[in-house]
Amino acid sequence: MVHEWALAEAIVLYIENQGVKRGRRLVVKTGALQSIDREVLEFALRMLIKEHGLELGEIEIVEEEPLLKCRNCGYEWRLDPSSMSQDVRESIHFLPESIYAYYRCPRCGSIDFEIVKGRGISEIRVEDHD
Amino acid sequence: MVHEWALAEAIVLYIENQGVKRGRRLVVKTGALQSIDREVLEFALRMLIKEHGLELGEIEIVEEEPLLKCRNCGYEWRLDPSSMSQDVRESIHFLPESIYAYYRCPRCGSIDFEIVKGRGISEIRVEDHD
Amino acid sequence: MIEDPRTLKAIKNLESPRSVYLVVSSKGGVGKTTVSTLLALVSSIEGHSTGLLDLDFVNPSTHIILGLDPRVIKYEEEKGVKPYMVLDNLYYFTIVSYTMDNPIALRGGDASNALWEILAIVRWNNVENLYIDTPPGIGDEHLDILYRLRRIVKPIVVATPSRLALRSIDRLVDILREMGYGEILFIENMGNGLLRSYAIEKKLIYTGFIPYISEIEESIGSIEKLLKSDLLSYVKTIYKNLRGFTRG
Amino acid sequence: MIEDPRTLKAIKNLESPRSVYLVVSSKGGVGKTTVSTLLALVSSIEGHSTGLLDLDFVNPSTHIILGLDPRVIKYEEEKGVKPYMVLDNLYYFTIVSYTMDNPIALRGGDASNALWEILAIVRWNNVENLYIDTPPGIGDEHLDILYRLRRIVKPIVVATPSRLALRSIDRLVDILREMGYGEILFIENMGNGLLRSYAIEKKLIYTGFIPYISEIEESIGSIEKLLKSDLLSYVKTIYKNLRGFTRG
Ligand SMILES: Nc1ncnc2c1ncn2[C@@H]1O[C@H](COP(=O)(O)OP(=O)(O)O)[C@@H](O)[C@H]1O
Ligand SMILES: Nc1ncnc2c1ncn2[C@@H]1O[C@H](COP(=O)(O)OP(=O)(O)O)[C@@H](O)[C@H]1O
Ligand SMILES: [Mg+2]
Ligand SMILES: [Mg+2]
Ligand SMILES: [Mg+2]
Ligand SMILES: [Mg+2]
Ligand code: NI
Ligand code: NI
Ligand SMILES: [Zn+2]
Ligand SMILES: [Zn+2]
Repeated sequence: MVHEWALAEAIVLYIENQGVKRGRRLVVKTGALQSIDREVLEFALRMLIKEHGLELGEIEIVEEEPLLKCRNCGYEWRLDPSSMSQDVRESIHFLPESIYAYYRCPRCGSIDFEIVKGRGISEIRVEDHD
Repeated sequence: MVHEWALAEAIVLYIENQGVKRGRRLVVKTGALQSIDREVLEFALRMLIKEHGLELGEIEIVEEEPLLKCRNCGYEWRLDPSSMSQDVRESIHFLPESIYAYYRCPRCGSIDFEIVKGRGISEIRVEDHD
Repeated sequence: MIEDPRTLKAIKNLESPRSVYLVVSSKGGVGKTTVSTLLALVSSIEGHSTGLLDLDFVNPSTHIILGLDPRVIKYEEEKGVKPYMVLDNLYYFTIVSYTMDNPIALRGGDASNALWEILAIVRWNNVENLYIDTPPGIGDEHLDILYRLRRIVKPIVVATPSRLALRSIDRLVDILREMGYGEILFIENMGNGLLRSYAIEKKLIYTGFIPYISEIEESIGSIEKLLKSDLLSYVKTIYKNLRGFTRG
Repeated sequence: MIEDPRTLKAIKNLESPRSVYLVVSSKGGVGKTTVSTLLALVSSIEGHSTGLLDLDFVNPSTHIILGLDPRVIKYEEEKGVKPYMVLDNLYYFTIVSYTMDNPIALRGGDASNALWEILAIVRWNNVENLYIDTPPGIGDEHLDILYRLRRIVKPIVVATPSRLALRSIDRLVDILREMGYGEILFIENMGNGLLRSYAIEKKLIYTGFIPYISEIEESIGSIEKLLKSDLLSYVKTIYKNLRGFTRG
């Protein structure tokens, strides 16, 4: 699942673009739907941070649990990616919207639901930066 | 501009649907983009409230100023419907999304902006209801 | 607000017509707009009070087929908005009268908002058959209508006998079934009846076909010519079949 | 977050190809998918490393034209996702490999999210010409790309010589102009060159036409047949004109 590298690059480009060069700690919030391999992501981040000449100290990756909400009946539910079949999980890992091909509202069967949270990278924060 | 009647009916159906029968005060927040005629709306509301057998006491109509935000450059701006030409204002009165046919981001010219608030009815609240 | 108050008013407005047909197809260019406009024309000349509602906001074209200048389309207000009377029996609503046919690009959320506003304010009372034209694909507008107005609308799927169109229809039909639509009406456009067996296999209600008629191009923009065109007899058959299946 | 971090990575990914063509049309069924697939095929057999990206999420069909089963389309990972090699020079990405061609209906916000995810993770390095197929209309996906990737993509407008299609193209061209697109490439499909004067009048770059060829139906699903089809010489001319105009 080394496409984590691309996500790491997006994160580093983002930090750079914000004009941030150094900081004590980098906090990244990822969505559990993407089943991101934290070690791979952290490794990629360290490499890229170095490559881009940034100094960011610690890296913390926080995973956000997925929350889904039906637009038809209003029902809210959680979904544990580790309960998915390997194929489906991998599809959703790459493209969280693949979920619409495999899941329905557990209460009313609706295909019209939204990923309220836990989809992808939702926060990138550099603490004590200058 | 008596299409306010249709909006009033939507409001009354909504209250009814919530199971509310009586209350001390009805507060309705409307968006200034719709240039709603408050007197007409209030009149229609009173008629329909009676027709539907509800008792709602006072009616307060609060108008929310429009706020627009460019999705291209991030610029935020306000728009005063009274500054619009008669035709444009009337179109937006009936269908606020008509704004996309006549307005652009004042900073970058983008057609891709959003109506952050002040579009249409955004709140219907019955105070002290039972 | 828990629910959009406009939904309730929309349901009320759309409960008046005996039949509300939603013309859909996940593929563009199959003739949704042509078919919905012609069906509305036929319905009105058959003596039934008829409505035509154009919900393709980014690419409204029913007025082009009818040959109507956006500036002549005006709506009266009476406890809402009254559609424009095109013919004695034909009532029409399109946003071009508000946008003056200026180009607009709507994101999904805006399209959904525009949809509910229109459904809530435009009144179709006294209308017997209402035909709704929709944009291609299955986007916010379709999801909104197909879920919230499930007990009201009858979907009409339009398809052409091409591989790409059929593959796309397969997907749409799957979705409509999942949504709980048991009766799905079907029109074959630019075909010769070949899709009847396809429709039967998919348990769709086959209502007829319209052949490819290149002269249609010359009739576009003139109601008079459309009413005299070769297409009309085919549309009449479909119209009758639609009525037959939805007499309920 | 102020901006979507994926945008920056997307720009980086799309800066590799010499030309990134965005095939658009506010009208469906004019041949966007057919044209983008054939252009990619021609580009690859002409010996150029070529990419084909299908962004029509609700109705993906490039794989049907290419005759590819969703199950055979697999992507390798290497600092991102590497597109699937269809032919020696042809690299391809479509979501059907993730959705297994199950039908999905996306609201605008979801389509936009899927778009940025794909543009951020799929790498097009070593690709010279990239052709992007898009859904009909002007929705979230188009607005996203046309604004954020303005310095990168070259829009190709596809139109057929029908009144409805041209009216719709007028609108699209107005929008592209407002967005700051000076060079708009133009392809006439299912026509005979009649639209050259239309294109010139609208200051579009006319790159050629493809006639209506009913046999195309039989070639769909087979690269071999497509490469032998009568269409090909027309597509080759267009391909060369596109390259000529975008040599920059
Ligand atoms: N039966 C037919 N024979 C010939 N041309 C047709 C027929 N039906 C539609 N067309 C043409 O096909 C094109 C697409 O039709 P349209 O109604 O706009 O489709 P949609 O609304 O599904 O995009 C238009 O140019 C129209 O004139
Ligand atoms: N030049 C052509 N001659 C004949 N048929 C064509 C031609 N180009 C496209 N088609 C057919 O027209 C239909 C619409 O084409 P498609 O590429 O799917 O359009 P779009 O992607 O714009 O919706 C398909 O059935 C396709 O096979
Ligand atoms: Mg149409
Ligand atoms: Mg008026
Ligand atoms: Mg297509
Ligand atoms: Mg894999
Ligand atoms: Ni991965
Ligand atoms: Ni009014
Ligand atoms: Zn539900
Ligand atoms: Zn702006």
